[in-house]
Amino acid sequence: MNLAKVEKSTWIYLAISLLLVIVPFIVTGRSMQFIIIQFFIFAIFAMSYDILLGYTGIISFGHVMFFGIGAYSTAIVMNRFDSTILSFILAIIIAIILAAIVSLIVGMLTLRLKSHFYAMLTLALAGLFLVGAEKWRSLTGGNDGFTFSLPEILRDSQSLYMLCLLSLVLIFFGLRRLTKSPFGRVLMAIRENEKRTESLGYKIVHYKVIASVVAGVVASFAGVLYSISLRFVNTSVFATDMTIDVLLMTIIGGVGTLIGPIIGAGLVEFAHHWLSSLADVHWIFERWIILYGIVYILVVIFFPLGIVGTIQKKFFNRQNYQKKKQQNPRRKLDEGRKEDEDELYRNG
Amino acid sequence: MSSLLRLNQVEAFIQKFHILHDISFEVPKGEVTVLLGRNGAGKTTTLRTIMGLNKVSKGSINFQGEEIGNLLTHRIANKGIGFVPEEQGIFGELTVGENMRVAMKKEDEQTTKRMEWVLDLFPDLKKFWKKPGGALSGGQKQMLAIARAYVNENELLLIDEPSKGLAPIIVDKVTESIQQMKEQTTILLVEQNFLMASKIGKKFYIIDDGRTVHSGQMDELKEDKVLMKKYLGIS
Amino acid sequence: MDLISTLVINGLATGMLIFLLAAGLTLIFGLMSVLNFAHGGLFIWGAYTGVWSYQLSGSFIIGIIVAIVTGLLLGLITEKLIIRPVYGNHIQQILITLGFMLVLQEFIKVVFGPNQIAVSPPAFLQGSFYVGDVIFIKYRLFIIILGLLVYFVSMFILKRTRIGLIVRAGVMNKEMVQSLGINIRLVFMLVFMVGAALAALSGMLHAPYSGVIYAEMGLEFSILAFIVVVIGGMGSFSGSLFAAILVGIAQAFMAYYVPALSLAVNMLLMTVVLIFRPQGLFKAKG
Amino acid sequence: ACSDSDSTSGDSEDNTSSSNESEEATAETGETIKIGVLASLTGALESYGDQTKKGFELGIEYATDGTMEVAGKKIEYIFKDTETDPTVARQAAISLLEDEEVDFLVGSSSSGDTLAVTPLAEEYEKIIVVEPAAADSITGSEYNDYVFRTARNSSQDAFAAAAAVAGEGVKIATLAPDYSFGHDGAKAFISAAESLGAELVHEEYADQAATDFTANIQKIIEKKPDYLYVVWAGANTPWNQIVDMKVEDHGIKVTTGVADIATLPTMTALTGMEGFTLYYHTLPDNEVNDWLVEQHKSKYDGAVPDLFTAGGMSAALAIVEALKQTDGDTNTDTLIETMEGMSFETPKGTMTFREEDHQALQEMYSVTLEESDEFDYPVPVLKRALTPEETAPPIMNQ
Amino acid sequence: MEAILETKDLSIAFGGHVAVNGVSVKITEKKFTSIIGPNGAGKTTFFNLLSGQLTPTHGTIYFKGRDITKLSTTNRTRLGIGRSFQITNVFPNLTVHENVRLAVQSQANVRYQMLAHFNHYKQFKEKANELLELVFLDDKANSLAVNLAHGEKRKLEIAMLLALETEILLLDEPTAGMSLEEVPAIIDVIKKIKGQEDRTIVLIEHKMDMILGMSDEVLVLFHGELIAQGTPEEMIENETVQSAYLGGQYDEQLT
Ligand SMILES: Nc1ncnc2c1ncn2[C@@H]1O[C@H](COP(=O)(O)OP(=O)(O)OP(=O)(O)O)[C@@H](O)[C@H]1O
Ligand SMILES: Nc1ncnc2c1ncn2[C@@H]1O[C@H](COP(=O)(O)OP(=O)(O)OP(=O)(O)O)[C@@H](O)[C@H]1O
Ligand SMILES: [Mg+2]
Ligand SMILES: [Mg+2]
Repeated sequence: MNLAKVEKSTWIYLAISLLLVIVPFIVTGRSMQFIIIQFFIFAIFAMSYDILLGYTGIISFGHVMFFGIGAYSTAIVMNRFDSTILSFILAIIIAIILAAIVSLIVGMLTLRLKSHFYAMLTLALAGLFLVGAEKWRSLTGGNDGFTFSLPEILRDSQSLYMLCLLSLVLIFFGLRRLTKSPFGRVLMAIRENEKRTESLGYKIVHYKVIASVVAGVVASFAGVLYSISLRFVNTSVFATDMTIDVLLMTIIGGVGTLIGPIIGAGLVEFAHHWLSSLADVHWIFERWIILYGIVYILVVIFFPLGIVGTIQKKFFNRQNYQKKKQQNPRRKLDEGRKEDEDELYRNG
Repeated sequence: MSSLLRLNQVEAFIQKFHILHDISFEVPKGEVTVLLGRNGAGKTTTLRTIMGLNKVSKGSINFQGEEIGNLLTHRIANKGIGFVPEEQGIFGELTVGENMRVAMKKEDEQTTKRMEWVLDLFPDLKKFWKKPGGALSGGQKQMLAIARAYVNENELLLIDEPSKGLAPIIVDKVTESIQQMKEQTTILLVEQNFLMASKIGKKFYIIDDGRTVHSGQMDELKEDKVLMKKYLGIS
Repeated sequence: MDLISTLVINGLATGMLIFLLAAGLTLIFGLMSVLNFAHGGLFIWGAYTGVWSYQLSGSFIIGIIVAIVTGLLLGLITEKLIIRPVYGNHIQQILITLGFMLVLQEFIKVVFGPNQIAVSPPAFLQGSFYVGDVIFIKYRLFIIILGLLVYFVSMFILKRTRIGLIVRAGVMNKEMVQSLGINIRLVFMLVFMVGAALAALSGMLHAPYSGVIYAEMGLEFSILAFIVVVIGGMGSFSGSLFAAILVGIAQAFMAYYVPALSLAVNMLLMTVVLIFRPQGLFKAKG
Repeated sequence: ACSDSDSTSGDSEDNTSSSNESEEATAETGETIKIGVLASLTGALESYGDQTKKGFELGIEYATDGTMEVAGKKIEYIFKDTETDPTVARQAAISLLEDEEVDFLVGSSSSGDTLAVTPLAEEYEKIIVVEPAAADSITGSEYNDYVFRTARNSSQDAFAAAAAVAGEGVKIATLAPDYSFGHDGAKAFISAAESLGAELVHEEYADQAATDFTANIQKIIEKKPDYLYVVWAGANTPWNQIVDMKVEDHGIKVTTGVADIATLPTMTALTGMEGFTLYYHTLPDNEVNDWLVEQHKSKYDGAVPDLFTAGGMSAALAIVEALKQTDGDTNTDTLIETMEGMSFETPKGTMTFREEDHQALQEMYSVTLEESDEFDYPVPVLKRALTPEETAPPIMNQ
Repeated sequence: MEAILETKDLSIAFGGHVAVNGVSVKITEKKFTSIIGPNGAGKTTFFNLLSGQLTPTHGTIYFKGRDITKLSTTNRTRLGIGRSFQITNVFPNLTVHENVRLAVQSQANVRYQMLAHFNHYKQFKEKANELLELVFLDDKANSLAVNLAHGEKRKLEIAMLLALETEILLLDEPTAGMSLEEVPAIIDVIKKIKGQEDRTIVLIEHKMDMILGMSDEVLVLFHGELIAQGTPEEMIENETVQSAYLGGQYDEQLT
């Protein structure tokens, strides 16, 4: 690989990753580490959602089913087998294979539907998984759930931190490459205009199914990490609330940006923690959920594109503006006017 | 003849961009007045501004002696101004009939009569009465858009490029219908089809870069090759 | 036979309750294409304010009126503050209405306290009677009647007046509708308010039916309402009625014959409907 | 107002003074015992969390005679909100164990939250006193040595119910929500009732979110049992419909557990019913309860303590009693040894932690729901106190 | 001459309405065929049938003698049938360059490559730039497609179509709504392609001067039926065409 060709942003992301490696040596409190670990896990989950929502334009209300599959696979395997690294690897493999199979079937069954309907259908399917987990009590322990043990190394907060960070970084770069690959570009085209993509000679259902399998597998992996971070699982891993949370993280961060969902996950995790810990400052913080709700409302009104989306748009505009100034020799209308016009179209 | 509509030094913005700089013209009652100008000159924006779909930032728009410059769109429409927009504005999921029903302000005898007249003019619409507007062919949509404006009793009609995408024979029909229509209603027309415009228009204004730069009688313009080249790109 | 009649009647009542909630959603989601997740919030506010005034005044009718007024007012506020900036953008609608849902739900606890509140039907609707071996619960009959009333009134307004068309047209092209001389903002606001009032009304009616109200019930029921609207075909009132009754009766029968599946029956119904008839039962192919 | 994570020994007026005293005492020994309490202070189970919190505070006050000290050590307690979310519960528990270095955990309002936390007790080798989560598995299949439970478990409820109604040849049916809580409860009831000679004619499980129970009730009516035992928790109650379906007219007696005060109004229709409860403020006649009722009333605008107020208090009493016996020693092994088999006085009478599974055995009360002059809803009236032995659940952690 | 595309008794009905009715035509390879007909005659629908957007109620379509009636849009595009749309139909929030690049990528058969960066394929970039130059859009390469003026979007459509390098180009009113001064540019582009003599072009237009100037053959659709077929000159003289389509206008238009 030619180093000079690597994008500048890659270096920035790598530098941030390195910083994050140092964090657990500074923040040694395990409870803070736990919050950061949750942030990593939900960042992975949110990125997987972004592949669907942001890059392919699919709204799913049932994404949590893959997360749950990952969580339960791990918990059940670790509960039934010895708590060794080997069974952990087995758990991951099972989680991924199951998620891939389920997302493939779900995708092939449902991705031909129009957006609303697809969303509702996935909601229903995730609901069925939830019911399944509640009813199949011999396997899942019902809604109370069950605990399980882990090999020593995974119980250690620092090594768990590193594992989650490493997963996050690898998955981030992996997905980023995916979105910038020719395949990823077609996904974006599908998001923009399905029919047109089809008439360019792409089979959109294939793309959607592949995208949903990728998203499903990544979500399942997030579920694996989630259950080992809790060493416990119950039916809440299939709850619609979880989909809603991850949806909000993605939107707040900015859909279709990949880094946005990570930031969104961080914000939601920390805001949640922070707001609920302010309870003795003022009674309103006891009802922190109200503030939480207000934050969502304000984000939509003031940052409709999400945080990263808004920043990118500003940046993109400026960049383009400068480019315009240099080029464009044949121009019929007078300069100033045209400038306005371009600007104006972009905002329109 | 008194003028029904008078624009005086109208300026308008779209978001923060100055699109109309100085538009001034008069539409005399009972005539067809034509706005001409090249692509992007501001013709559509002018019509939209009259309709209240764009804000007037300066200047005045006077309709029947009354300032309508900053009224809300539906108020303006209810003063008796009909509008056929450039992009047709068909309600795709409503049937042709429902499109017409949304447009009809009253259901009295007059309106029924007018409806019959319109359907005679465009029999295709009658044929596809129950078809969703979105499933119409390009030209049929254009007819529907015109029909919706014809069905109400209006003082003034603003029509933006009615001939776009129409078969020559339909263009004839539309031309003829406008000629019939102008007996009762004043018309302000934007048209790229010069042939059609010159047939029905009496007075014209040329808009360039958001300014009314020239005006005159349509008959004279036909002869004035220089002017046509300069503002309309026709040689 | 008696068993079946009992199941059908009770399923019907459940269905009507779902319909009342779905009716508001059909207006808002089906006609205006607004994904309003705060619908459940309007539902609980209707229930709480209605029950509060019902218990204070002792009059059930006053309770219903207060619920409706609450619905109208909240609808007004919701439309102006929350929905207006996001017409036409589903993703933003989801986020903003979910946020508002959280606010509405949590605010209930601030105003009315966190405990559940027990509600019983007014005296004249209490109890049940037998006709042959079939049991009729008075309050349920009342709900069935009220549901039908709402259905016919709404159908009349939508079919006999232009309003339904105008709303749908307004969603497709707001400017054009305005250019036709219609104050679409006002129309949208009114429709939204009516939808909200229906939600609030159904909350109030639901209270004596389930015997108790609690802040979290909003979201649960609004998901059910969404399902019903989808099964019926978005924007179709008759579709919603049919789907709601279908779900109600299916639940009753499932609870009797295959209890394990009764929780899943609405999901299963929707899955089947969407796979075989994606546009919903009562809608022509779009 | 209640607030989470307030590190309290001076949360309210009257123990501010006591904590001032204790500060001096602390200065002498220089040691504090910290207790972390996990409860649902917001979210769906918020009212339970609130009860636990109030009860716990009063419990410490009572056990230390207002000194907030035991064996010369100051007691400090910290509440954390679990939001009824296992992730948050675990995070809160870690923060209590790590950042606050608590000596005990208490909690939590939901069984799921509790199960997410009990492994941490084992890992950090700290005792967790489970209150008020009721799932059998906490002291059963998911048991570890650090778990002690002052709350009753589902089986105890069932045994109490069985003791109240079952007998030779009595036909019974059950109606329960279709999830772990319901299944645990129904199963335990059935085995307890059968051991008393009753005959099970039907087991019915209804969707936990159901609002229409007519089909379920219809089925039960058809099976003609003598008693219908209903296990129910959650806001959607079947009571009205049971009455509307005229179950009693078919000669079926309904029985159930009476839960917290907020649910009593929903049971108006069941007035006259025989059932059981684990606490109602008028029921247990003992010194501790008298104190609790009086203090609670004076502190909270005349409101009486509820189900889990007594529970929260019991948890506090258990901890203080253990500390008294170890003379303030917080060594976990010593504590476990002490607490196994330990008896302590609570508002619900004498409780004893069973050695095998650390489940506290406790009195339960067989009651009748009767109209009251004071309230517009029925209240439980004591028929008979069931001894701890009578309601002792099977040991399930082997 | 070879018929590259042939339809036999092609029909489609929407509900009761037959939009295309028993049309049998042969479209000759490397020639320029125009389709005219009144509004609603079924021209666009006919295109939709050829390109696979719609499936006929009956009848067959042959491409180079092979029956393609049941093939999907995608597969037909891959075989070599490309089309532009009457309503502008591009990817609004992607850049102009990206719009074209996607078409180039499809043509080059790079579809499921997930691991390489798209910039890795330099040739696509260059090809896209060439095409943009061809349609005079090179200076807009980095604007988002939404921001283009109407006429520019039409040009972009054509560039995307060309990128597919299909043997057949189906053009549906490429100049509709374009101002008088922009039309010649589009005509130039089409003429240029025609000049290369390696494509079969089928054009729907209402502008008679365009039809007359470029067509080798003209098909006339009326009420879904093919009522006439011949050279442009023959068609202009055809009485049915005059009365059903041109009306009185055509002679004026020609002057
Ligand atoms: N929504 C919009 N956003 C940004 N700019 C716009 C918008 N609408 C119009 N413009 C700009 O305003 C100017 C005037 O446009 P207008 O549509 O009025 O022109 P026109 O004379 O009707 O042209 P045409 O003949 O193409 O219809 C154009 O330069 C166009 O770029
Ligand atoms: N999806 C559809 N559903 C129902 N009817 C349709 C559909 N598409 C087209 N039609 C009908 O088929 C007929 C032919 O339409 P088409 O669009 O092919 O006409 P056209 O010849 O392209 O006309 P124009 O020149 O106006 O574009 C019209 O009457 C139209 O209403
Ligand atoms: Mg225009
Ligand atoms: Mg067409």
